[in-house]
Amino acid sequence: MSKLIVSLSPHQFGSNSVKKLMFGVLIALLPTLFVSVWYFGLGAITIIVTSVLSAVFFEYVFNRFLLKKPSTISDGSAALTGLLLAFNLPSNLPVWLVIIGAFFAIVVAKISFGGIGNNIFNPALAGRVFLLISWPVQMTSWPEPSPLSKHLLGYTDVTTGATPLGILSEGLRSGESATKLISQVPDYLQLFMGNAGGSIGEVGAAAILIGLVYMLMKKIISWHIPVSILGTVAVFTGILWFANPDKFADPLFHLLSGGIMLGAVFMATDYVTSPMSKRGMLIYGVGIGLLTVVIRVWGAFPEGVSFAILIMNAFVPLINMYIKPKRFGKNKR
Amino acid sequence: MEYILIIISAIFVNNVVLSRFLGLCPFFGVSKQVETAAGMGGAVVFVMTVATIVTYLLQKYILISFNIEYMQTITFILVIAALVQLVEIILKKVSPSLYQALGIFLPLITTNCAVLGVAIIAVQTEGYDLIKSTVFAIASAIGFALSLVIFAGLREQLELADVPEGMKGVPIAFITAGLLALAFMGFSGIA
Amino acid sequence: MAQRESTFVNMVVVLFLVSAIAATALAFVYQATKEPILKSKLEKKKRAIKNVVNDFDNNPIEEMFKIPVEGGDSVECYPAKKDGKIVGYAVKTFSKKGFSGLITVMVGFDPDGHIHKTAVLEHHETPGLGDKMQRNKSNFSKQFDNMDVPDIPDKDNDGIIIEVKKDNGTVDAITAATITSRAFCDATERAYNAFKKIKK
Amino acid sequence: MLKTFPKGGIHPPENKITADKETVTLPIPKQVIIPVSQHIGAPAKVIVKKNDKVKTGQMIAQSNGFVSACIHSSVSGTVFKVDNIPDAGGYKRLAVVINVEGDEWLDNIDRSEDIIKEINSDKNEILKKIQDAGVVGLGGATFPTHVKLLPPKSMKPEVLIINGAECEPYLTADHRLMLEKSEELLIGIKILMKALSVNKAVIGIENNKSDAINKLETLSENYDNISVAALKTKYPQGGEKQLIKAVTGKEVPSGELPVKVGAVVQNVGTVFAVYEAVQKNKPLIDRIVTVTGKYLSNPGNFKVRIGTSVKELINTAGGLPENTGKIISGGPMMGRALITDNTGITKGTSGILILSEQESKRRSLKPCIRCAKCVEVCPMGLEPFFLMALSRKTLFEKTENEGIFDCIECGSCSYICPSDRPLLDFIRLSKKEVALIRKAKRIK
Amino acid sequence: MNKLKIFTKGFFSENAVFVMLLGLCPTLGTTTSAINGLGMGLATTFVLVMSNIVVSLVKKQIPDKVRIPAFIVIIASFVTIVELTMQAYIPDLYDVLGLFIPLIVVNCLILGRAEAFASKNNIINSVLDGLGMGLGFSMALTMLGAVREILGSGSVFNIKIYEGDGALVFVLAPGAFIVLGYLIAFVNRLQKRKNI
Amino acid sequence: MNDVITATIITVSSVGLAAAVILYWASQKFKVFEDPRIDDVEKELPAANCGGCGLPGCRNFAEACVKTDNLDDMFCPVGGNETMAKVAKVLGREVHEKDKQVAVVKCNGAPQFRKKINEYDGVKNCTIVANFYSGDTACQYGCLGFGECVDACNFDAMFMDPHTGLPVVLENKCTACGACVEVCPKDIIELRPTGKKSRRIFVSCVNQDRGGTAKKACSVACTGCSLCLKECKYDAIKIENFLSYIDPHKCVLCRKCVSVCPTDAIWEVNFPARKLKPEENSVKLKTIKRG
Repeated sequence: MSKLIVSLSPHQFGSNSVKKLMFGVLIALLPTLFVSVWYFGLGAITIIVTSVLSAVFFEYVFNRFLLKKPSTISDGSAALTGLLLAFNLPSNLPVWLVIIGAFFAIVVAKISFGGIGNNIFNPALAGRVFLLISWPVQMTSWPEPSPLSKHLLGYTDVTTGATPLGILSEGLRSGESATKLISQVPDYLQLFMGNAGGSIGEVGAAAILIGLVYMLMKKIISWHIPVSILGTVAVFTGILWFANPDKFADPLFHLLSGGIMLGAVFMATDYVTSPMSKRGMLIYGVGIGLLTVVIRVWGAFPEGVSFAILIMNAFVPLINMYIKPKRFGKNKR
Repeated sequence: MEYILIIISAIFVNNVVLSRFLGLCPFFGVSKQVETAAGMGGAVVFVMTVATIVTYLLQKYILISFNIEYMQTITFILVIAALVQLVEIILKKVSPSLYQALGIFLPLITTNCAVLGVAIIAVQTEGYDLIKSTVFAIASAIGFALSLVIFAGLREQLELADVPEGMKGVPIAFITAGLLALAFMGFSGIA
Repeated sequence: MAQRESTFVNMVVVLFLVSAIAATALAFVYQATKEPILKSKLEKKKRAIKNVVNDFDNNPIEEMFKIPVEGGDSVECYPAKKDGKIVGYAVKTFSKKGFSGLITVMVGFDPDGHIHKTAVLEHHETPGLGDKMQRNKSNFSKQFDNMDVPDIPDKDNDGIIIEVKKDNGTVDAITAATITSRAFCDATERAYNAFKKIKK
Repeated sequence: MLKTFPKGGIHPPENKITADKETVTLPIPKQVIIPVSQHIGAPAKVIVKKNDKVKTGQMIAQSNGFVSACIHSSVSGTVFKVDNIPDAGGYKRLAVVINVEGDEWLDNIDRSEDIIKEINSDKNEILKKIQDAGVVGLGGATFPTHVKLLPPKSMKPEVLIINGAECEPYLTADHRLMLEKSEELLIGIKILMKALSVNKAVIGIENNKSDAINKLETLSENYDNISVAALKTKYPQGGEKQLIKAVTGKEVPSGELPVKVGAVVQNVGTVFAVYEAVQKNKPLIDRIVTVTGKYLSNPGNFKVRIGTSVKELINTAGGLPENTGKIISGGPMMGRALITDNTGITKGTSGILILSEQESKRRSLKPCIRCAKCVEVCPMGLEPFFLMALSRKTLFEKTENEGIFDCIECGSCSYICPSDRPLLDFIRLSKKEVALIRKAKRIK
Repeated sequence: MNKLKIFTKGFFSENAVFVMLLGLCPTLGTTTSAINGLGMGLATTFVLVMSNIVVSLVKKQIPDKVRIPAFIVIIASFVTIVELTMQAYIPDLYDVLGLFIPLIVVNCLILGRAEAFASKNNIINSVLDGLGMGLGFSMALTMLGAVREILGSGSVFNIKIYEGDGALVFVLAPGAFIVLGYLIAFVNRLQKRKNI
Repeated sequence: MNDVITATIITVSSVGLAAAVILYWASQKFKVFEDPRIDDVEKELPAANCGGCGLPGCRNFAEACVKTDNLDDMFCPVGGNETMAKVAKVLGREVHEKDKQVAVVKCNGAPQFRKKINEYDGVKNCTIVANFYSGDTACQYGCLGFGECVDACNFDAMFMDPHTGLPVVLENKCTACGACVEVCPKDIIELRPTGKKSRRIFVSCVNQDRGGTAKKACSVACTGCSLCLKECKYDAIKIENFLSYIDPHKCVLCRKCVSVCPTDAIWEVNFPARKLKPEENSVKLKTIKRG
């Protein structure tokens, strides 16, 4: 027998690991990946591959050579950030913009704060919003979706159209009625399946919901954040719609179009940038829902999920500070 | 409705700190702890409101009637400086604990460009009337306090994070502020 | 010399003196710069006019007149003359259809109804998108140079001539900023309608 | 519906490999080392000296103060020395070393196997007997039992809860005791009820020990006011506060004694010791210890005299395996790693667990990803990640408000952490530092 | 402290922007391009030097309780002078810098120097201090402006460097914060090197 | 003078006047007394806020200095006598000169002298480890080697020697603030007077075990053999619990004890090198160099 090992209790550990969690999310993203490749073809593939590779590359280079820390790429978090960033981009974005976006996401929003676990804002969304503000033209021209066979080889030269939310927002501004505008966009079944213009990964509510179910089953995330976000959006837009269906779109349209599904299920639930307590998660979710609707309905941008999540990210420390889990043996004041 | 627009615009869309670049010194100086930040925010709300009302009256009834608007800067700042010092003296007596907490930053409210900036914007750039100016001042100050408190929360969390050596302290605070401003750009176009 | 004590008299006297001296000094500076400031302000306005019409030698600002337009508003019109002869009109027009807030545009007309040039005076459009209507940021506004408005057919017969292609007009909209492009057209149209009134 | 505490908890693999092994009595060793501090509180005062002859059950150290317990010789023989001997942690502490000669017991101890049902002693006698027998909490906390039976006057106990949860993986000592000494346990409970003047007792048992539940449920029908509560298998079900919450639904307020909500908790081992002390006059000189581990050739439950060396016990269980990494006194979640096997079994040793080298090595720490799993599993509603972060940045004062003293050190947070962070280590550090700060403040 | 050091410290060891974090509002607000940054910097320098002179002249005459109001009046006078002069002779720059010209008054840098240096030192030192600090400030502003201009609109001092659009964010508020953050980190790094 | 100038002067002056009057009134009405000397004292302090004086910060120390009647108990270890003299001058009081002190590490148990008997696997923090067990060697008194003292030092005056695994104090940087002494859970670090010409002699061990046990645990431990006690003619050495202690105030630095110590547990610092026989172990050489 060699020297005995001593350490403080506990002496037994669970089989959880960061790697497992991250790859769990990656698996949950597979249906969405499939839908996006189906509708956006080569463009989607190009963007996704570029984004994931450059995210992993930046993570590796900056961690190793600038921070002199052990590389963390094996835990899959950089790949996940890259994939999520790609899902938030239009499929005809020039490659160099994708690389810049990945750089901003990984280096500015993540590594500058100390790498995984220390960042305050969701890196993928920070990258996306950075691109959106910096190159609004490229970021707001959306290719028309069509089944895979049609434009397998199309990338930047595909025909572009508008997102359902874009059509709505623009139309409302020029004084048209919401009901009429909604009739111009693909019907709800099409939206649900993903046959609509938009970012690579945000179309196809069905695929995202499959991912959600998978993550809930694997206990990777809890229901609190997605449900509170989607619920708030439904209720808030429902009230507006009820008040004036001519000026506001119905809740189902809001839920199925734009990035709300992707945001609620995959972006807002990012561990690092969401609150720690269940009650905090609910507040966070409600906040995201409210802000999303406010920006969509009254703001300049047709879509507000990214901004809403980033803004609520900033509130997370305050939520954590004041919304604590209920302590055992402590009465509620 | 107009007031609501002014309020939303001042708090979110044209947030004094994140969009207009006013009041940055206290924004970075007094944002290490949420509680102090909240105290500072409260002080600014008070000072900014009173300062805007006083300078509005000054502009309307003295400067304009004597046709000497060019003296705006000097009279405004004089009034604000006196006002802040007054608050300081009173606070020292009435609430020593708050005085301690705000420390040297109370005199710095004088040099908080947000106070002067908001006063000038209210009476000159936007040309609001008295009530609108007051609403605008309160909303702007709330916007300031809000961003200050959020930022303090972020910095308290960053204290516990493993920020790389070179980025520690001020640099990361700036980057956080930048990302916060990026997020707040989502509000653009609301008002 | 020791620091003065903070007695009542000292405080009041010093602050009073400082203020008084500062005020006096400033008053003189103000006197001295008053004229140049007025002049430079005038120059600026003139320059804006100069940008959109042919060369002139009068002072259009003094000859400015207002033309009522639909909706109870009015636009300012600056006649530009050379040797007493009208060489063009600069119309300061606006549109409320912009993305965020009012857009003010100066539109210059040649006497025959051609648009000479346009210049954006004020706007709050989204940077990178809407602000491309500015001359130095994209070619959008150059479409309007020498535009022969009377000759443009009203394709959809809605009474509006200057329209983006999406609305059956002739103007190429700024990429991803149709609303701003529409607003710009709206402002130009308003100016043209006002101009038509002068011609009558 | 099985009873349990509502928030937190984990499900570590149970690994109860010795659950079916009947208790075996270990032969008397050649030498025993009996430390005088085997309990929480003041060390006992030694009353024997070198070369004194002692008999089994004879008191060798007297309780010294209110919170303290007597120590008895577990063997008969000669006192070899009274000296500072390294304890399980390597620090030298006073202990009595006795060389064994024969097995001569004190006369008044009833060594028969007969079960005595009649309780003849009155309340004060019971307490006296328990105190004299040196009974302490055998669940691991080793708090002197007689002190626990004398709650502050302002609080009235209403219910006695018997802790048979044994939520630690591997350990089966309590399980075996409940099966093999069921009748004695119930009598012991009656004694304790009399001592506390309560008329309700509940035995809480995790439902992975259904045989024990069944047996005790059947037997308890013969006893008034004693019932059995089946509990959900969830760690740390056996934590005092968690058990009270599960059984009575009441939460012990932070920083208060359990009796504040009218509950007194005793471990089944303690109850059996109380039975022996009161009915048989037998002091606490032996206990059941589970010796277990995946690589041990003959794991089992052993009845061991206090002071027997761990080495001897392991040898009986098949000897130390080649790949041993850790010897743990207690269970894998809250037990203590020993620095040597050359140390004695004490009153608080509920098990000896041998882990292989591979099982013992901790995985290297990775950054916290704020997944909040630790918050989810903390049975006390704390935020372990936050406590660790504060502790790491030496902001100890702040941890006090975050409830650092509520931590029961169950280790659930460290267990669950996907980033393998030593959360509990840092919480312990902070606890220690905060205690120092508090002390310094009191001095000022 | 020798005169050279008083002058040079404003550039590096006590640079207002990078080290002392003073005068951040104009630093971020006016540096959308290098030329704007330079203009603002020079305007500030003028006010700083002039007010330093006056403050060091009258420092003894001013009772403590009204020190700050008095200093501010002095500073404000010079700011108004700058404001009026700019309006008269360089109206274009005045329009760009806009609100930030009157706000020079509340630039912590100026009051800070008046309080911390000029009120304790003689005129020559105060001038040197003001000049050094002001030029250091201008340097920082120009640098920041240049970086933002390059990244944001692809040019520097209005000279095009690369074709196409820059990252617009750098012309806007968020970019200002981010660029300054990295610049400070960079300066910190340089200083650390020097110390070792 | 025209109207504008008159108006300007009148307006601004009256605003100034009003401000002055109001401020004066307020400052009288809401006066708070605070001893101005606190500020003066604070200015003299080093502003390190190290807490070495036992108070939470320099401001508090200044307050305490102003309040107390006797400055003898007040000492700023960072600024030293010089600072205290200045403080005394500000307050118009006398101050008692204190010996300058330096921290010394009283453990010599490098790995080659004491064998590891087990392996610790956990958070590398002395306090946690000491609270949990005695350490990974048989010496329960010795340095744990996780460097909490180094972390506690505000002045970069300590580092861990990678060869010995023991902390080393840099004499010229040490301010004797006592932070390391406080933080060491094994009480190994002591503040001792720097001594004449910075020369000092001390027992570099805290092992209180009986000779045999101590020697077994660590070959350079003090065994309490009392050879030094017998050698010392100045009554400077005491032995308690099998551990020798040299009283720095009585020691005359004759170095006799150093040479008689059989385990080399006594260190001499900053003495000129003496001619050492080659076979004598190298530790002593190192100690002389290290200081």
